[in-house]
Amino acid sequence: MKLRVLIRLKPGILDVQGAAVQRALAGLGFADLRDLRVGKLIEIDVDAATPGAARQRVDEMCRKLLANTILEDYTIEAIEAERLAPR
Amino acid sequence: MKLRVLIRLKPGILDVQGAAVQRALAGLGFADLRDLRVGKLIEIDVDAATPGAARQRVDEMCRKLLANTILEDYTIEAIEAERLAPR
Amino acid sequence: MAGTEPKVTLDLARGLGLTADEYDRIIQRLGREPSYTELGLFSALWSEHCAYKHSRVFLSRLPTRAPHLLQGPGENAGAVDIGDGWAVVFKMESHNHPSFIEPFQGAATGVGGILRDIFTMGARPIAILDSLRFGDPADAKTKHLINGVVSGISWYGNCFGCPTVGGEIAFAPEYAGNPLVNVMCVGLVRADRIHLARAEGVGNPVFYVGNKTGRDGIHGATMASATFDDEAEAKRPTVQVGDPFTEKLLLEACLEAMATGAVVGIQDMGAAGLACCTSEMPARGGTGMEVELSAVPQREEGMTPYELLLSESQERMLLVGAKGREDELRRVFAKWELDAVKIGEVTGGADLVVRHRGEEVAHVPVEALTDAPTYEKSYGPPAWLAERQALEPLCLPEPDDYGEALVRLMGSPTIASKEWAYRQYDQQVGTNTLVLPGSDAAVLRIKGTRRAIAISTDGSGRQVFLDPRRGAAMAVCEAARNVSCAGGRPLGVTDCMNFGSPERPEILWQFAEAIEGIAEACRALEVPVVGGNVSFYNETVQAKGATSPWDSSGGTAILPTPIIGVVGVLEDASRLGTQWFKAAGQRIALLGPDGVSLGGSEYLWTLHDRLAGRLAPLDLEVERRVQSAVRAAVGAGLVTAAHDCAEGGLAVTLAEGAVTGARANGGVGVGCEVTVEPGRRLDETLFGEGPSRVVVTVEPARQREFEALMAESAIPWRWIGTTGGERLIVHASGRVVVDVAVDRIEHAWRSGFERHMA
Amino acid sequence: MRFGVVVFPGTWSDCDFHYVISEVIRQPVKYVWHRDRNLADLDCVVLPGGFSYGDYLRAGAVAGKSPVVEALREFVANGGYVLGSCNGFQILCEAGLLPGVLMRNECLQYRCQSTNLLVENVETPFTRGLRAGQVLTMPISHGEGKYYADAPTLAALKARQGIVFRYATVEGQVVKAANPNGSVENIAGVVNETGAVLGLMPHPERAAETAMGGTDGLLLFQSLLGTLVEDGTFLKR
Ligand SMILES: Nc1ncnc2c1ncn2[C@@H]1O[C@H](COP(=O)(O)OP(=O)(O)O)[C@@H](O)[C@H]1O
Ligand SMILES: [Mg+2]
Repeated sequence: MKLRVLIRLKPGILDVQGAAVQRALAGLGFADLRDLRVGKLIEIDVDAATPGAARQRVDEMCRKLLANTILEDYTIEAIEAERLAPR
Repeated sequence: MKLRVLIRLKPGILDVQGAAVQRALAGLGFADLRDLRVGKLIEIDVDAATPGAARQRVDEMCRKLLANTILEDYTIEAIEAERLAPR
Repeated sequence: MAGTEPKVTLDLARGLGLTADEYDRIIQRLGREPSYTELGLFSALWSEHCAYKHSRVFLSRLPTRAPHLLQGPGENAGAVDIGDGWAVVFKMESHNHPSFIEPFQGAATGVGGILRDIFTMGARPIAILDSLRFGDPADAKTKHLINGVVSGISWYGNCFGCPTVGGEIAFAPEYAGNPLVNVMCVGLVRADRIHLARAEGVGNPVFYVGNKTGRDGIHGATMASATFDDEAEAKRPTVQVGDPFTEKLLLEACLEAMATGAVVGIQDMGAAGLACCTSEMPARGGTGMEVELSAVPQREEGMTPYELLLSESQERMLLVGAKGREDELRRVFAKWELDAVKIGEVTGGADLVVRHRGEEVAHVPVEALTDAPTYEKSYGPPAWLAERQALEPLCLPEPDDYGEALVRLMGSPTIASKEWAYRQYDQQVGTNTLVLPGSDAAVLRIKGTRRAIAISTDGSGRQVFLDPRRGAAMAVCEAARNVSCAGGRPLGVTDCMNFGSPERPEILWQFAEAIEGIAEACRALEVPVVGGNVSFYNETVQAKGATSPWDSSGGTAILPTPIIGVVGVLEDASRLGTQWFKAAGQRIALLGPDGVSLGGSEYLWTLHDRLAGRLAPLDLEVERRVQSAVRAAVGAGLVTAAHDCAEGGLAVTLAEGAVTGARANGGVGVGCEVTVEPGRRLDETLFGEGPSRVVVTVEPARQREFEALMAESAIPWRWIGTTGGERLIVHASGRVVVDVAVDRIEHAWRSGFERHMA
Repeated sequence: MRFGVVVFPGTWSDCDFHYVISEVIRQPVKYVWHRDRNLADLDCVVLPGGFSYGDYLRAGAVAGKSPVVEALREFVANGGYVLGSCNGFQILCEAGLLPGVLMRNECLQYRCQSTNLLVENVETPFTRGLRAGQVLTMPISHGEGKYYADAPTLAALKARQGIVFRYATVEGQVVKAANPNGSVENIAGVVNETGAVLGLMPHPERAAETAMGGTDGLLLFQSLLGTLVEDGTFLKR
């Protein structure tokens, strides 16, 4: 079962990376850029009987390790058609 | 117009960080984890007349700066309902 | 705006950490009830963290005068003259609480904060040292903390571009729930170009420079003044995130702005942010200040005056410029792509007036804010101390095998190599580092002169626990001795006082005694204290019902831990001392007295699991003479190595001499063979710890000269053996008591800490 | 020989290079601001170490698009030399002036340590004074120094002798244990097709004085000067 975790900084936490990238893009002439934030993408393939069970496991992984919940929020999405890129 | 860029290492490139995270999760008892890869998530708000135009601008940003195509592949997705988290 | 603000009441004041008396005092000073914003100002500025309420009376005891002192306590950092027109600015600070909550960002922003303290003085930071204390590294949670803290320091220091050249890491269970992250920074500045944090010159513009303000760390200062408890989670402010890149720009921009001569005064926005700067700067300058908060660059929408004043967003400075030169300043900051916005003016009054969109939200005499109440609570020694001291270590069994005991000690995480940490730190950027981490003190050259500086940090919580006064004095002596072993003449001390809650009499007693010990040692060694930091409330409140073995109040304080940083100068950078044996066939001497003790020693902890006993005697006059003898010997090029005897006693000192040079010597250690004096039990002789002792090695050809110098120095000393071979061999009373391969010792030492982190 | 040391926001080895060039090898040198495009009065441009733009996106990515780096193409076409060390190497790769890319160290940690470099190509202006097979000692200090190039690029690089330095043991053995960051085939430094652009992760400027622990880094400068000094003082060893 393939899922995808999107990890973002909590609202209010300074996005050091995003601010720098935004400045850089503006410098490259992207005047139409309004906002940019950088987060993490984690793609996971987990053994589970049902989509619900898979999601629950991944949620556990997020709480235990993947997300730093002091700084970050996360959302979990199913990856349907797409395949995980082979290593 | 809000879009999201997902940046992943190309297939065939060793994802050292992903492997380390996978090991750590295995150590925490996640025996059901089959595969895990780490990538980047960039959420962008861009001024554009049409969704197509927005996507094209973001694609340009990716080629010019956001992704290094020697290493990375990227996909661009529209963010519909969701709002960009305020900085 | 005002409509949404909470009503000011005593309860609200209490919730912000003020006492009923303090609240009354505020009303008295103002002659009215404070507004919500004003209450916020008072709560931050009168917090322990900003106001040193419980410590101020004690700190005044520290000696702060010396002919070479350029700036003592009271500014962002202290400064001493090192000759040739140069000064060094230095200071140490703690970031213990934030590092426990978020180890990576907590430690990173700790580095950021101390760097700003240095460059606001006009000095370019040239060295960072980190002094860390954790619980058992074998514990998973602790390992996570160590990893986070070390990588946070590494990230911030490396990205900013200041080398981390030294520090220490020690472990004890008492730090498990409250690790210590103390960071020292040293900067270099022309002696006549030091900038101060003063708002002077009525009508001068006040600029805000650096990163935008968000809701980060509001009430960080009050948090640092609270004990960790179950509610810590709930009270957690938005965590501050470090931005070393912006800090680097801020450094370059500030130094460039200062070089124009248009900067009148400057202070970094640290704890309590804008509130602190806008009251302390005019207070120092004898002026007032008016600011308009809506001009402050903001990262978030709808920030209230209260939030804008108390935000602890990082990488920001408040700068008072010279009137008429605003554009010059703006140009410099624009070049470095930084916000520089005029938010107010220096005024002739003595009040801080804060407006928000034109409306006055605070109007307070600056002196009322900076003149917080001080307390002189009663204190006394804890009841359990006598019992701890009474244990006689010599009633414990001797080791069967002294060689094995030595190997175990060398592998104890506290003594073992910390290369795992410092190889993650850039140690050389700036190309000044003559002695890298791995010797008693780091040495950095001063380009353009023949001089160098030596820097070391030290502090033994165990020793201070057993005898706060002597233990703290010993910490000063050890840090200074490390500097002397490198050939440096100590010029100044900075201290970071990490203790439990000062509201408990026994903790306050530890603190008061430790201050007294530091003061005595500094006077004897003739080094002033140029500044420092007090971190109280380093405690973990345990689950209800559980009490620690030595405290009836239900809380566990850390070991009382003053960390001492010493900076010294070498007149000739080419004459410096390092701790490792250089070659075979050199004579080994032990300088200093015989007085050692197993009380509070690493040996007693590692082999017997005890923290007990009494410390060795400390004779400050002997300490002073030993240090000056070592400096003379290093300065004359008479010794090829000089190594301070610290944790683990004489045996560990020799073993370190044998193995720590492997990196510099091209991969091989140098063994030794020594004979120790009978007279004490062997474990005490080999592993007992005591002050004022140094091991040196001397080329046989220089032996006579060395002996003459020692005779002149009037210190106790003797030859104890010779370097060489691939083993470490100790004779006592006619038999061999230790005979271990250097390889084995080295392996234990290299892996003792690192194996836990793998 | 006239040197220029480029300063990006976040650069920190600029002063160290400046010091070595002016005080140790005693050549004229000036700082070049990242927005400058005019390099006409220079013979060699140095891209120093540091964290340009914080390296917050990818190391060297933003700096790789800067005006000064754009100007390097013409500068090189006109016969100029470029030395990129550490962040400078990352920038040259990101800008496409050198092949490949530098990824996060395999140990996932920053590394500051001494390394030994096997010299493989002595036909570049920077290594002309060296012997093939010589081993140099220079420190590294980086978090993203793992060199990567795909198989065709790597083959092409090898075919044209583009690999200049590899991490090795003191004896010159190219083995995994001597590789501090996981670089493919232990690659520590590469040159472009003409040999005029050298990128390496180690810091030659930190190995240019005995007091700093060694002078092997100086050899690169001495080689370079040798190619231009006309009075014959430069001799191949
Ligand atoms: N956290 C650290 N950061 C940098 N250097 C460190 C750190 N911990 C230890 N070191 C270095 O390792 C060496 C040995 O440390 P330590 O055993 O504490 O020495 P000492 O007892 O002489 O103070 C010193 O050079 C010290 O600077
Ligand atoms: Mg020491």
